[in-house]
Amino acid sequence: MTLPLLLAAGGAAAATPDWVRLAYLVAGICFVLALRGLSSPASSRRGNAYGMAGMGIAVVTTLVTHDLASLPEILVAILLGGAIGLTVARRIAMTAMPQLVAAFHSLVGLAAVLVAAAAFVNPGAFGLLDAGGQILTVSRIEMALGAAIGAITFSGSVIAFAKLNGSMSGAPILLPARHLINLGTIAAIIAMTIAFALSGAGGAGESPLFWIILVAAFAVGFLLIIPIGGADMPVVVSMLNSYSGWAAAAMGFTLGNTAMIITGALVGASGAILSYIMCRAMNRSFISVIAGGFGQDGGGGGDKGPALDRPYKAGSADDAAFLLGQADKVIIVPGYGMAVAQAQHVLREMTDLLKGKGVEVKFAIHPVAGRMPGHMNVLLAEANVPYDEVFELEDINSEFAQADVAFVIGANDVTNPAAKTDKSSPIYGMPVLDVEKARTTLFIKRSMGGAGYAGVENELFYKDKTMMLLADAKKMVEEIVKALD
Amino acid sequence: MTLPLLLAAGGAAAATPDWVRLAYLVAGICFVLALRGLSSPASSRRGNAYGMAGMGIAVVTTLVTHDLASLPEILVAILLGGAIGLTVARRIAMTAMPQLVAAFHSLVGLAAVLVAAAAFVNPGAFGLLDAGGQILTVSRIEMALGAAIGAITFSGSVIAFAKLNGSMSGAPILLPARHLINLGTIAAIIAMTIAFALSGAGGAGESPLFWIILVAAFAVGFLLIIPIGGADMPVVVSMLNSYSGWAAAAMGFTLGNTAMIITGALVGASGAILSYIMCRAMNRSFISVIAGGFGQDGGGGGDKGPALDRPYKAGSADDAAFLLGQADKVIIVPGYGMAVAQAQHVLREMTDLLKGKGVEVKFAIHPVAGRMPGHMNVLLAEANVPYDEVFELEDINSEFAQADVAFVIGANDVTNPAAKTDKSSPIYGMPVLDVEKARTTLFIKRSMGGAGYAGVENELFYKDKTMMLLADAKKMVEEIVKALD
Amino acid sequence: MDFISILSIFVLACFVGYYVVWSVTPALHTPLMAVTNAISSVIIVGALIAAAAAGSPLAKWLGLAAVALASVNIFGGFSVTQRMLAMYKKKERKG
Amino acid sequence: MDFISILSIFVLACFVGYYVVWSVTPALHTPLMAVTNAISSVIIVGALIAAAAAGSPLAKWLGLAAVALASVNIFGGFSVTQRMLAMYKKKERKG
Ligand SMILES: NC(=O)c1ccc[n+]([C@@H]2O[C@H](COP(=O)([O-])OP(=O)(O)OC[C@H]3O[C@@H](n4cnc5c(N)ncnc54)[C@H](OP(=O)(O)O)[C@@H]3O)[C@@H](O)[C@H]2O)c1
Ligand SMILES: NC(=O)c1ccc[n+]([C@@H]2O[C@H](COP(=O)([O-])OP(=O)(O)OC[C@H]3O[C@@H](n4cnc5c(N)ncnc54)[C@H](OP(=O)(O)O)[C@@H]3O)[C@@H](O)[C@H]2O)c1
Repeated sequence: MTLPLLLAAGGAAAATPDWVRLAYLVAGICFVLALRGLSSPASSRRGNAYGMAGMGIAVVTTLVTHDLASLPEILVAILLGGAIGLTVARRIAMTAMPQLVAAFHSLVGLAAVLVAAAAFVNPGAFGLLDAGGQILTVSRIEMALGAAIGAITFSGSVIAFAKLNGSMSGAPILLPARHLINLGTIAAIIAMTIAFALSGAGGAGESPLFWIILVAAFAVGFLLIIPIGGADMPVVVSMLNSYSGWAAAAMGFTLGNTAMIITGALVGASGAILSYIMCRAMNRSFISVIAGGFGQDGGGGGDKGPALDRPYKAGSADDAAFLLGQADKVIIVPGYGMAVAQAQHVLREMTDLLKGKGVEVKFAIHPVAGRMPGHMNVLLAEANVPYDEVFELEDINSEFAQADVAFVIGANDVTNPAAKTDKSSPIYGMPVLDVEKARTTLFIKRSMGGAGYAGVENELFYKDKTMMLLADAKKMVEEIVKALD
Repeated sequence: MTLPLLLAAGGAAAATPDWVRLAYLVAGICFVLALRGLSSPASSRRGNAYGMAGMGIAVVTTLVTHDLASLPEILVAILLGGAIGLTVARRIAMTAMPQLVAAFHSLVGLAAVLVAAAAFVNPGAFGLLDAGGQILTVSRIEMALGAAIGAITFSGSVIAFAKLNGSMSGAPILLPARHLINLGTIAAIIAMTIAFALSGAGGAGESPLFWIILVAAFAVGFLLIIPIGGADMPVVVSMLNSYSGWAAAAMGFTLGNTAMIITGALVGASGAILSYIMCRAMNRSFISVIAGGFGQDGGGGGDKGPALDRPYKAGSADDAAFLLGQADKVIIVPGYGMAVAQAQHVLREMTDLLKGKGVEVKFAIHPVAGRMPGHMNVLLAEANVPYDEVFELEDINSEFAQADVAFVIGANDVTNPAAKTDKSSPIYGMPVLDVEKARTTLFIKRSMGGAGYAGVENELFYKDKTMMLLADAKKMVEEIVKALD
Repeated sequence: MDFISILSIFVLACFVGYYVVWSVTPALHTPLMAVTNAISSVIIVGALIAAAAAGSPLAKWLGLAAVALASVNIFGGFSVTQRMLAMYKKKERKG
Repeated sequence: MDFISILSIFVLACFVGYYVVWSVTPALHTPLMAVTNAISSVIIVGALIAAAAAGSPLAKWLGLAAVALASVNIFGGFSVTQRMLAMYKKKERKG
């Protein structure tokens, strides 16, 4: 495609008044400031306010500068959507965050599809027509790509939601020849997009290719995500997030809209970086995640994994309470099991009691503890644990050697020393928390049989200085609290 | 000024072909990558290559797209300038970096003045004329501001160079009522700029106001910097750097040139951030630096400062060699005196000998050790000290407690505990290196009388576990090397 | 806006995105996911254009549906983020 | 390029500048000063325009002088930076 051709894309938008373009720029900058605020909890609330302001500016500017044939309907749509959104946001449990993000995500995808379809049906409203009354070639490409990415995001996120929410089994569903089918469908979409772009001869709304692309894309989203295990869903959600960002940026090119371009770049970068962080912390390649088949069950269920009859030291809540009460320094390592059991509140009570007895208590968070980035931090924050008692892996790992008790609650993989020593282990190379350096290590889990997300045996359970507390995390901590009182 | 008026500014540049604008964008991105490379020594050389590539792209693009009435002269100018630049860059001693930066800096300022003057004399070549053949109002403003900032940068940097180079005394020269004079002149420049902008009636080249603004700006640069002490010059140079960045950005607005805009923002940010870092590390406000009168002598000369007859423990090179040779762990703290004495090479020899004896040696660098940011790092790198043995304050400060010897060579203020304890001290609040926590502290300086840059007494000199090695740093270390051999 | 300007803005925005996301503290990665979700609903701009335009009823209803979906996300996303962020507290008022 | 496009580019470039400079390691602050010096000589673009234009001999000579000054800076700045950076080495080949 030559430059002059591409250049024509912005033709219509060039007529936009200056103040409007300035407003969209300001909206984009507000979004930058929204993410910037997240660099510390203290500034984060102001950041969120910037985000809302930016969205307000973008919406109002658009409403004011377009002809408002259907203002009442629009207001109804906003109010309806807003009411649903607010209700969901207020009611949702913090432990359900991964699902919620996936669900919201599917909505963005679907909205993108609808906008692309609307642009295809009524290109004149978007200023996408050339002199001959046909949709510009470049707009066709952007439109088809926008619709396809939106559709993939939608159906992919729906599956991710279902797997995370337990509405469907998290087990990977492996079709035969799935890689071939997927690659074939994607190739077909690309070919059809090119054909659609070159089909300038048909008037607006006439080519059925657009709709065929859409259906194929919905199918691809479904096929791509189905074979990926439930526990890998956070990486998938983040990846889809990134895609949808690039799709928004593409639409920004079409409309010459700075706010969309900036948002697209921000969201695209955010999704990509979070996927990268997760993959790196799990020491897996992005390709291996996407190829699927890993991570048997998002719930870390109790009936799979190794169940050898090896000796281990079991303890009761009273034993644990005694050890904790005697300690000078306790480091708590929460994991996915704490989230499942919703044990964060009672855990906070326990730490308050310990602090009352003069015990120094700190929390150690592994970058991929739980099932989404920052998962543990949100839950602890919900339970009113001050964030300055919560430490990242690099900042606290050297302190285990000085701790009397490492209190591991529902975490497994993130403490597994096999990651340091066993080259054949699937988690080899992942950084782990050195809980075994503490004088005593306590593990709360429901059974010796249940493995973690990676499905590998943890040698620490059988060490002399380890004590296993086998029960649901919430119940166990409640009993410890009673014993401490 | 209304938006449509401002909008007209880019009118001429809008005719630029697309590939040219793309080329300037690429050049700008190259400059971003050049600075990005400096995030680690390993990537820094590639970064510098990006910078050169970007400059090459910008120059070639400009040459190719303008009518070349005087190509031979231009080539001669480039070759001449380039030859001088290369010669200076090859010959300069690393200890003279602060001066060199100031000198190069004055050249940028002067070049900006010349370009602004050329644009004023021949506005047509820059596309700055309106329909009536007059210079656009907005271009007048940008031109006058560009010239003024350039002139201030030039004369300010010349003074900074002279003070840093020792060509003139570093002592602040305090004119009576200087704040009044400066503010008055600056106000006059602003007033004249407005008058110049509104003087649309006179044809191009006719208004003498432009030249008056220029002369006044040269004077301001001179007057502003004269009262600032020699040792504050690095902050000044960095500040002028920032200004010249914003001036380049302003010119980028005039010419609609992306490379200039991006460069301007980068350089502007860099200068501002480095000034901020220096001021913060010295715990002084930017205003107090600019107001001047601080920092008596850039050379930290030997005849000023406190010269009490207090008892102290003096040592010889043999004593030092004995202590160092017996140690398990030595931390070396270099300061301005090491730079003055050019002792870095022999210091490296000394550390090699110590390492040969099995002593662990590390370097601790205070953020404002020496006289410019990163000063010590460059000198140590010059002497082939590997950069992974050189640590920042935050990373090493806790290690002094485990060190047997803290070897302070030509540093003073950056070790002064008064910064932690004495609220009345001018350096109170500045973070310092905890050299007194080491088992023994050795100080190399020329005399007990000579104070550091801040001119305050250092109580550590009189402590029991301190040993003073009074001599030129280079000579002293040479003798220690002999004693160790 | 012409293509080169848009491209310039896009390229610089990618740099900004890269840096700004890396500067987010890991403890706030979950709110980050929620807020990027909310701001990516800026495609509501496109939905509003479609919904507001006269001419094609089909496009209008597609647009209105998109407005509603995006609104769920905007209101839901920002308010759930706010709810999360309100929970991050410093030491002082511990229980 | 129109004013709003330029302004957008400038604003985003300021963000990029802010982040990119903060990410420079303190050990390389001296090379940073040298290299910003070199790249700020991009005003040579303006100097070349003045020098290349026919019409005003005065403007031409002003331009040529600016070209020469900026060239000192470009060649000097990049090469002194390169010289400095070449000195930063890792452990391996210590003396
Ligand atoms: N955070 C992320 O972004 C992310 C993303 C994708 C994947 N992952 C992966 O997720 C894993 C996270 O590691 P993790 O240590 O937090 O979790 P984990 O390794 O999955 O272990 C969870 C542990 O909690 C126990 N558990 C489950 N429900 C429980 C309950 N109600 N009460 C008490 N214990 C319960 C399980 O044992 P029982 O079944 O015996 O109770 C298991 O030992 C890593 O492998 C990581 O790679 C994380
Ligand atoms: N790095 C920056 O960016 C920057 C910028 C602006 C200001 N500053 C300021 O500069 C100061 C830097 O602190 P610093 O500890 O490095 O230096 P300092 O406090 O200025 O002390 C220098 C010491 O070196 C000694 N000395 C000078 N020449 C010597 C020679 N030839 N041989 C041996 N010793 C010699 C001096 O004592 P004798 O005279 O007795 O020998 C003095 O004790 C700070 O106050 C900082 O705020 C730094």
